Amino acid sequence: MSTHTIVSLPDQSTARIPKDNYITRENGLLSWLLTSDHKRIAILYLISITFFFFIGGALAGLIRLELLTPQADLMASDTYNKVFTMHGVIMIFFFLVPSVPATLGNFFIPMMIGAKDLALPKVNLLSWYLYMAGGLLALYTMTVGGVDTGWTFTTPLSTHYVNTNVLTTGLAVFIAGFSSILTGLNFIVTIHKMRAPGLTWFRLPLFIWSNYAASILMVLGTPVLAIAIVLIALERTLGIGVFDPTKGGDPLLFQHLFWFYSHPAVYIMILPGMGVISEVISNFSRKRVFGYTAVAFSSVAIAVFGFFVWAHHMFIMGISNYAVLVFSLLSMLVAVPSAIKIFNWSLTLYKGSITFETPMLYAFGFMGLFTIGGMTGVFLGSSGTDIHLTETYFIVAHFHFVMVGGMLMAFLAGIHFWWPKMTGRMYPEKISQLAAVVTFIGFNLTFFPQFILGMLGMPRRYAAYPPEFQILNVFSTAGATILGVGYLLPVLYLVWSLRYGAIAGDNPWQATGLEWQTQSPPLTENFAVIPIMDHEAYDYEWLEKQQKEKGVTSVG
Amino acid sequence: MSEHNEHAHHIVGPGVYVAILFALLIGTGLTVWASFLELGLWNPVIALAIATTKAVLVVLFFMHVKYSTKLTKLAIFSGIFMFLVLISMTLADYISRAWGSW
Amino acid sequence: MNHISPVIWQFLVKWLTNFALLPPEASKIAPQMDALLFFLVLVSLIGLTIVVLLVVSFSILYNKKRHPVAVQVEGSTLLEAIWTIIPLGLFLVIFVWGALIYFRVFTPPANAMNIYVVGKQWMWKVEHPGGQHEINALHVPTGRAVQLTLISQDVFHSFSIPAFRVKREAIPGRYTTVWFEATTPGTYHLFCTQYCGTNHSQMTGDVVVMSPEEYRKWLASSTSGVSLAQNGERLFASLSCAACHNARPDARGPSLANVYGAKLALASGGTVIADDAYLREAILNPSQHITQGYAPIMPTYQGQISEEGVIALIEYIKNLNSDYRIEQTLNSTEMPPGSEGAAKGGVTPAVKGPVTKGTVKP
Amino acid sequence: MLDRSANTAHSAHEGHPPYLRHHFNSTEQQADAAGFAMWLFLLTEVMFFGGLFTAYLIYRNWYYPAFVAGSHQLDVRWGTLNTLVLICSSFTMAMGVWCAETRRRKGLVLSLTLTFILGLGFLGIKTVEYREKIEKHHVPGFHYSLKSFLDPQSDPEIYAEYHDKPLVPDMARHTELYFSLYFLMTGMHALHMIIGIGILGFMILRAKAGAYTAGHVTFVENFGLYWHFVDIIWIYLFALLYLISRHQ
Repeated sequence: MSTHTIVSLPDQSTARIPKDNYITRENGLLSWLLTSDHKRIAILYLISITFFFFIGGALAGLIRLELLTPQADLMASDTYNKVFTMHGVIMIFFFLVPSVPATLGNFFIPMMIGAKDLALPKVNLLSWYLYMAGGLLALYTMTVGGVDTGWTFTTPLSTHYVNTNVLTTGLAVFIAGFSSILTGLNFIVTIHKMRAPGLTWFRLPLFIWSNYAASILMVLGTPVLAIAIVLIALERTLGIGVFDPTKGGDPLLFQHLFWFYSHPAVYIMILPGMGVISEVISNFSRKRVFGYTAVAFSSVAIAVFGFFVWAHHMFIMGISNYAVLVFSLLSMLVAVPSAIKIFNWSLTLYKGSITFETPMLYAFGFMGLFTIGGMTGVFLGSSGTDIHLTETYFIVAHFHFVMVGGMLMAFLAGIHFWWPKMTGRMYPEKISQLAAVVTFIGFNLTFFPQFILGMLGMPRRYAAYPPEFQILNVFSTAGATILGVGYLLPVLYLVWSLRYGAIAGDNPWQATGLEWQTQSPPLTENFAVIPIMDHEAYDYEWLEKQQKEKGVTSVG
Repeated sequence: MSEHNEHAHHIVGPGVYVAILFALLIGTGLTVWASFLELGLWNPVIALAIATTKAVLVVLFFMHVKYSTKLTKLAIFSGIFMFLVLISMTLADYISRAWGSW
Repeated sequence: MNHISPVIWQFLVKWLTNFALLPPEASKIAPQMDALLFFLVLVSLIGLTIVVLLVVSFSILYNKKRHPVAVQVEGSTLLEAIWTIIPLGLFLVIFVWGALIYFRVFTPPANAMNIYVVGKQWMWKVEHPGGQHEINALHVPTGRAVQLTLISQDVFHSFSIPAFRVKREAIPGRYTTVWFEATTPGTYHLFCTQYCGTNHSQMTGDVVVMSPEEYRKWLASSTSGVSLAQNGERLFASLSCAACHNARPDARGPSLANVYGAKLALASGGTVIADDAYLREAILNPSQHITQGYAPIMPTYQGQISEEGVIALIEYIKNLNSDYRIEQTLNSTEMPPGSEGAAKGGVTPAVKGPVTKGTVKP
Repeated sequence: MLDRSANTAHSAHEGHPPYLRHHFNSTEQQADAAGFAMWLFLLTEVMFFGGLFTAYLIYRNWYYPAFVAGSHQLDVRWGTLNTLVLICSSFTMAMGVWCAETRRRKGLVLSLTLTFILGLGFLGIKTVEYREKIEKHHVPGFHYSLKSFLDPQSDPEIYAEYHDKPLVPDMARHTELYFSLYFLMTGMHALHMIIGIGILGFMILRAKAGAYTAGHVTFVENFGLYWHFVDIIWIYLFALLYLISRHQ
């Protein structure tokens, strides 16, 4: 082993994947479709989420191609509207919201807390089925004509003025919402009730903390989205009038209900990603996360404050000026915990022993891009500048920096980091480092020009735009093709590694989490004996002592 | 009842349930009676106060929260808190809209 | 390669020569907005630099080769406090600064001239008080505060002029306002920025800023000959409003002279200032807004008058400063020609310029 | 800490009751987790109804006279009766939980059956009320009629009780919003009742077979929580829809 890496693999000539693991325990399609094993459900999620990601990605590709030229020439405006609506719906409700929690969270939350499964395994399977039902319904609407309301379903456009499939799309989102509620509920119960003996709250990995915070948002926020969608459906079918100004209703009420969920939803999307980053940064600098308590509480603070800021999406929409003041102030407060996290991660590197494997590269990418995404959020939370920047490409760039530059980077970091544990095999290091760099470059080229476009005033959701914006759009589209390559590469080499990757052994990263102290891939019941936790998270000295006493954990 | 459950799980007996039932019935009578009086602004206040009292009785005794863990109490509290945030902050916008522009 | 690179080269040259981070500053508020924007960019750059510096320098100093064994550091309350308080302070400064700008953008000065804008799928209709109608265009003078009163006939639209740094949603069922004072003559973009359906991206136009002189010329040359108030007068007559609102002692409806801006006592108790919003409501949902002493007999006009019609009526009522005007309307069922209107004390925009709110307030 | 003695996952079943799922260590942990999960589910229900309550409060604030007139169309007697029925059903449900905890099979079956009947009674009364609204064309979206509000005397029963003045037409239109919210809120509540009654039926059958009186009472307890929650929602609906708007 070179000194530049912490990877310690077992001797490849003798190493074997353990015969009994969660993949081999049972065979056949039904054993997967009817499983209640959290790890198998996580794999089901991983496959389906990747599928939806690439559909959403293809739609994004179409959007970028259309925007290559100022005219609406590749597709007519109504097609373009349907494409960006579907891109938004699929990416948000069927990729970003479930991505890290439903795959990595599902797989590793029980393992990290030393449990055999989530508290409600059948509910967990049910939530995957709900997710699939919602997702397939969304795809179905796409094939029968799509929907062109935008993912925000703005009333009265969605209730009275479009004749596309609002009801079916709404139903799809409604169902997916319940999937998300059940996942969040399951995590909260599991984290409270299933921790191994000795595993106190402040010994938990930060991944658990952040998923816990996100779960609170899922449980308390999503039902409000559900009722908003029910009201839309009834308004559209029966004309009950709650959102109809001619009947005395207020269309802004929908915005209130919708953003009450959908603003916290961005924290649902980003918080689990932050958890991944904490794990990765700690592991590859061989150090406890700097200011563990601060990072843990900042997750909770984001979850709590995240509920008080929703109306900053409506600053110029005619809410009262007093409300603007209050919500703008609260939006400023919610930015602070994110800053705390970024600085603590940076300081975690201090006096560490840093190596640069792929997950770490993605994590560095996350830190840079999330800093930009977070700071530009302040531009929008400040009521004055929001007037100029809202509803332009600045918004588009801002949330793509947070969601794609932040969340997706974190997701990829996590997938690479835990891939050996999930599959028992290593991904190929060199090409994956290349993919990480390509993704980073492609991402910046795609979305940075959009900040400038937004400052210049180019409105979002435009199929055609004034010609002076073309050059920056060309940059953006060029970047998108690079980004596309960056996302295709991992799929290819990860699938390749399933068969040809090096056998990873129990703990290739020499990581401290409980999930690494068992075989890879794990047993169906995770641990042969329920572990007893006698040290804090990220205790690398404990790990060293452990290895000296018992020798390097070997392949079973 | 298995013995090892006894310490973790408090069983509420029929006596308490009957008492709560009567309290709830009386509360219902009271709130209906109060609604016939003309009290202006106090009508909704009284009705909601009695409804809340009844709800608290149901939660504490029928739903055993009085005997549950702190965790359950905290969870319920946070749920009610978010419920109030949703209502009050939305209403705050609607009420302050009537104040004019500044 | 030979084919591709000239194209890229051209692009780069074109981009670099036209490079701009912000659209031209063409209104009084624009420099103020840009100052905050630059401050924000500066803060972001400093923040980003700090993070990048930390990450890069630690990566160099403490990589495994150079620093094989990590030293466990717990954390530091002092540092946590520093990076909680400093960002918090910065964000609070940004909040106050932003709120001040927000306050300015949405608080029109009392002497602003008012232009009505109606948004509908998928066009902007602009109604000047002098009777100039524009579609997907807006002509304004420099050096004069202009207030836009916006409303949408169908869905949410958003009236955005990036060069002025102002934007306001036009929402159905309610007036919203925004104001600006243009400073630099020129033609600027006008966008609808709130997604409003199929042809959202065609709901664009031009804002033409002119010097006051040119603007006066433009007003004279593009008037339809009938001012907005006169249009309202015609509507007032054709809807037989004067059957009740005729200022006679036995009138069934209140006199409308000087009503605009007055404080009215309502039949349901309470008082209200008769502003645009109130007048609109009183026309569309009259029985809810009856003034004291009158019976709720006025029929609703919801669905019978377009938003433009309502605007014309409001403009007419704004300009009513004597009952005489109503009697004239009452006596002639026909529309009075423009010149006549001027003689009787109406407004001819070419002479008097646009009617402002200030001039008709009691 | 992590000795990997090759035992245990399967041998763990010995000495444990059959209803203990494999991934729990003890029955307490299992019951605790299930109860807590039920509470979290109820919190989502609270937020779900929260959206409706918000809408109701906003529009009541805006269109107070219309909401008063709409409220007068509801019969406080039916509302009170229904409240009493539901409170009694909550009581019988609570007794059912006690019977299950103390392993009284007959008592459990009796309590659940009574709850079942009271629940049906509630829905029956609700049907009577709904039918009255349908007959008067007070269902939004279905030929909604303003007659009772423009001309209260055309509605002699209500008029005899309240002597309402006629509403002005624009305000009268907003009674439709009141009834939209009335049907939404009571309809959502009734939907929860119907689901509950369905589960009750299933539970009665299982209780007869003695399923809940052998120590594993989680299901009965959790269903009890659900049923009481539905009761609480009604307590508030009763106050908001029937009681607080009786006077002008």
